[in-house]
Amino acid sequence: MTNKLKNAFLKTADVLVENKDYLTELDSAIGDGDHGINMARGFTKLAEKLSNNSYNSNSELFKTVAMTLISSVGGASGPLYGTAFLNISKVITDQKAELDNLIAIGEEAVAGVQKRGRAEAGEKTMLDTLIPAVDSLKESHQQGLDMQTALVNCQAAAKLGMKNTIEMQATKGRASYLGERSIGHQDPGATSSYLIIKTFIDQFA
Amino acid sequence: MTNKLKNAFLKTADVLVENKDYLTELDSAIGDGDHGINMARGFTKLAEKLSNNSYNSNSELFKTVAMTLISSVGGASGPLYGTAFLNISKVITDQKAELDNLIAIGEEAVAGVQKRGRAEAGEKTMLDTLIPAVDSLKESHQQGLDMQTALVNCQAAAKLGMKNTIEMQATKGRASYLGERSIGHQDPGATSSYLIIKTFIDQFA
Amino acid sequence: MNKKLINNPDDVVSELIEGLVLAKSDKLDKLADYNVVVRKDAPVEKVALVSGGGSGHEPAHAGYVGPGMLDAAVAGDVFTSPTPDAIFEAIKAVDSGKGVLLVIKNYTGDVMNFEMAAELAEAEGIEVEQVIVNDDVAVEDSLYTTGRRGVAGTVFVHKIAGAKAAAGADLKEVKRTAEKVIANVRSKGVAINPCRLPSAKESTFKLAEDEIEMGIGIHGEPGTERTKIKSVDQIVSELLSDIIADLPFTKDDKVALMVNGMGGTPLMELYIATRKAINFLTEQEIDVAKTYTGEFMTSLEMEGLSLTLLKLDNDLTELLNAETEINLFK
Amino acid sequence: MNKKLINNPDDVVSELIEGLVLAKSDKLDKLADYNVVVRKDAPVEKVALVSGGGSGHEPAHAGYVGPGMLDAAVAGDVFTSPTPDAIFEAIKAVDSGKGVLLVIKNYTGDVMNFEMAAELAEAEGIEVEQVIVNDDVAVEDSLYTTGRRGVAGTVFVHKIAGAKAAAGADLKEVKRTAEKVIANVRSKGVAINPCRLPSAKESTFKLAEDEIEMGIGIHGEPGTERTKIKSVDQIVSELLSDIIADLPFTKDDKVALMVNGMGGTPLMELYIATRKAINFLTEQEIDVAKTYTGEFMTSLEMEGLSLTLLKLDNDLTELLNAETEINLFK
Ligand SMILES: Nc1ncnc2c1ncn2[C@@H]1O[C@H](COP(=O)(O)OP(=O)(O)O)[C@@H](O)[C@H]1O
Ligand SMILES: Nc1ncnc2c1ncn2[C@@H]1O[C@H](COP(=O)(O)OP(=O)(O)O)[C@@H](O)[C@H]1O
Ligand SMILES: [Mg+2]
Ligand SMILES: [Mg+2]
Ligand SMILES: [Mg+2]
Ligand SMILES: [Mg+2]
Repeated sequence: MTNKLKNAFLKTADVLVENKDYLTELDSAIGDGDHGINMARGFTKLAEKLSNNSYNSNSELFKTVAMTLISSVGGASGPLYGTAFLNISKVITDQKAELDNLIAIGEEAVAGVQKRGRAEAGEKTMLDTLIPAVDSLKESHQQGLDMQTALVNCQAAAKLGMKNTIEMQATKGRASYLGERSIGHQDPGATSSYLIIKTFIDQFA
Repeated sequence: MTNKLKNAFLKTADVLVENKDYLTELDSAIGDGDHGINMARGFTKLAEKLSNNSYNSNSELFKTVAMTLISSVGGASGPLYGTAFLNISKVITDQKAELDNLIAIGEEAVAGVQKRGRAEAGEKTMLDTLIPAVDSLKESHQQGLDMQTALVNCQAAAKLGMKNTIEMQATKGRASYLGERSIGHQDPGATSSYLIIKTFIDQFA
Repeated sequence: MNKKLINNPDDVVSELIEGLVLAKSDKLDKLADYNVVVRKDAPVEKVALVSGGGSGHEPAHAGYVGPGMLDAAVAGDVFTSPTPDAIFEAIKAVDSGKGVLLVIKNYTGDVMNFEMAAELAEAEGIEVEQVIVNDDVAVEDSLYTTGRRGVAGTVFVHKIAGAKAAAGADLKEVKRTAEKVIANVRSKGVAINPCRLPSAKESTFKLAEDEIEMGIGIHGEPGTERTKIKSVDQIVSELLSDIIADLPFTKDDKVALMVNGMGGTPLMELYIATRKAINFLTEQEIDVAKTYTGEFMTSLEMEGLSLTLLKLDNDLTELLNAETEINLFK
Repeated sequence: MNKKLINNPDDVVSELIEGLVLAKSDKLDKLADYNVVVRKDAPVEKVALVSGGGSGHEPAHAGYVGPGMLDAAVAGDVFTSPTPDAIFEAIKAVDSGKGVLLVIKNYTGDVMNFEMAAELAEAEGIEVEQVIVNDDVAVEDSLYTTGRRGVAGTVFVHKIAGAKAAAGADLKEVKRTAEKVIANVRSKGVAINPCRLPSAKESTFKLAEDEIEMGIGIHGEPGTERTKIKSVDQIVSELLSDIIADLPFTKDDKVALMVNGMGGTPLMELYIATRKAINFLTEQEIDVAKTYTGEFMTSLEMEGLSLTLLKLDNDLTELLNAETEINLFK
């Protein structure tokens, strides 16, 4: 399992590098134009690190991911993703994932981002992808859906969350300096969060 | 006569201002792109000065022209034209101009430029307009031509001199920094000299 | 894609830091493996000042490391906050036991990364305080948002808090002094031509041949208003009006003025802007006690300028004029 | 037509001079009716140094007026030598009876205008000497031509001859010192983007998106070679090779290095160039005793840089390090 997760991170690195220009373009419109560069730099570092090492537990893997991203992404997204993965490393086990512990993991990730960034849903940030994704898992769980369907629904919810940032006015992060003029643009961090979620789910669903 | 000469200077000012961009363009190719600006600035100052004053003698007029150009043109062309006109002020009288005293005036002008700039014919400077112009007057005088014909010939000689600078390699002034690459471009100072001579002759011929 | 005098875009930060340290090898050191510049004689027996942020703002911040100003500067990637590990190394390198003040520009990324570094340092028993500079009046101030950006006014914090620390004040006093500067400093900028990140293909924004943007940030962040180009006198008057109204600065106030070039602006234009700024302030009967004209907080090769006013009292004046070895900001 | 932060193009010189003097009104004066900046305490009882030239090279030359460097600077129109009357006024304002040294960059216009001013001054009984700086190795040297251009090396002449004059040397000695600097200083520059005169519609030259020009002058004069853009390390190596070969500078020489921005070049790039320059010289076993990185002799908003080497002996080293109030060149 740890190995499968490691491969999912490697795949995510590829996806983020492929989307470097796209994320940078989104960030140019309402930020400082470096989000793609930051994510590509951090995940390239991460891929290097993971390729050269093996990990005995999921927790160890996620801790490495967290520390590597923290010390190489920089900007706002570095500490946020870093703290999210660090929080995950504290709760993830090596048992086969069930919907309920997937939800716990998602909640920890969101809690990490919120602790660090002090933002709420609706402020046009990565949280607007992450929170709907976790909410979707919870709903699937309540409705007793199977894992496969839950993941598909989760991916769709993340995508919708990302798209919804277009109409939001940013009140956190660099885009908030724009006030109303931030409306009409998709948030770069919400987009990278969607790409990460999508890639992981594609690997497992 | 002094008044007619004054008007010729006013007319020259118009011509140089009209040719500001052209002279600047020539200077951009082999110099620093300011010759038109320098000449326009100086002659605009001169026109102001002349318009507001009257002069009792040609000598007084030329002295004013010299001092005004010296203190407002700047660059290489300022001291050169200034010294030329200053030299003229020392020899010009108020008698009706004959070919022989026109030649004396031209020789003084050339001597002034040469004293200041230490250049010879063929170095791709204003001298390559001025020297052929004076030589032409001398030739006309030797051949016993009338004033009118002499002036027409002089204008043509000045123009040819100017054109001949295209094929010359500059060894004086800013264009000399280009070495061989100065070949193929018409010298800006030779061009302003032609414009001055042409305008004066047009007024009197 | 505008030309740059660089090598590999990925190496610009490490190479610029190397160049800076090589040029002053008798005064500065670079920490191995980190883009961190420290005083060669660190740690000095006094409260230490650490600042930093994304690169691309040269001479900020590494150019301000030296006696009388910073003890260390941490350089992130271009326009990207440095990471906590690098900041933590800087803190460890300069702490003499008297504590460390972090001077942070108010960007979410900077605040979070410095905060994480502070947590790491505190866990090792180092006393750390932080101040957050937010001088850009182009951004609306609100409790519910990220607040204002930190821009060129940061350099006044370096200078004045640096002087306070050099004078032997303790960490709380140095922090209080820094906060006093922050409370009294305001800036606003304009761009006439954009900048391009070394690793990006296009400039971060575009301006038409006759367009300028008022209220621009120092990372190519969009400003508040796009207009046709105007005379610099008009631009300076508008920027100063907004700055003055904000604090507000009033008649008989004594101020320090900074006319800051954004990286691509020739000094000729900065001097012309300085002329209008001083004349404008003098007309308002605001006393310009000291003027800084030059490049202090740039934005790569962006063309434009920012104006900063710092309201001075006797205390701040004395600290501003205190001795420093940083020729850039004497 | 690139944008500029100016008012009327005709006023740029008078306004920049005004701005500069307003910003340092305790130290500088402007002569009424002339774009001449003089030390406020002029004439000082010592040999006076006067320099100047066309404008557009800021901070040169007015930025170097002050104790330890120049006594007066005369600013001509943009890229145009000042006129003899203005230079003459400057000479009169600073002469204390001990004579005046004119520091002239080798351009026909400058040489002629300064020469006419010297004639006027001598006619009034003022002792005047002149030195002509010609440090640009991009131009071939020949007795039969105008010779080489004076570029950024001129600032070393201001500093060192200024220190000599401040130390009380007489006019002949100050002149000899200036000539020693001129004999030992060499420069070469590169442009990656051109500049435009404020009153012109087009830039003085054009470079394609991937083109640079080596050996460029400081007035947009064409250089020696147009090539595709290269890495800055490559560019710095080529410039230094030409400079070193010229004097020549050799193993174990001690030098001062100047990395000079042309006006539009961001400091980031100058620091990166500094790194390579120092490494290159160190490889050649040339000892870089002092490094100056910044904008010292610009060319409006031109993007590019020049490198200058000055070969030092003990005498020149001491004068270079002598006290000056000019923070720009400490
Ligand atoms: N306080 C915050 N909480 C959650 N996400 C945030 C916060 N601030 C910024 N972000 C996210 O970070 C993204 C920007 O990341 P990035 O461009 O890498 O950093 P920076 O803004 O420092 O340049 C934004 O698009 C947004 O999604
Ligand atoms: N030594 C010289 N003798 C005669 N004419 C000269 C000399 N040097 C330069 N010139 C003339 O001056 C012209 C350039 O004038 P201008 O552009 O106004 O001055 P600058 O070269 O200082 O910018 C040249 O085209 C040339 O004709
Ligand atoms: Mg960003
Ligand atoms: Mg010219
Ligand atoms: Mg950023
Ligand atoms: Mg000129």
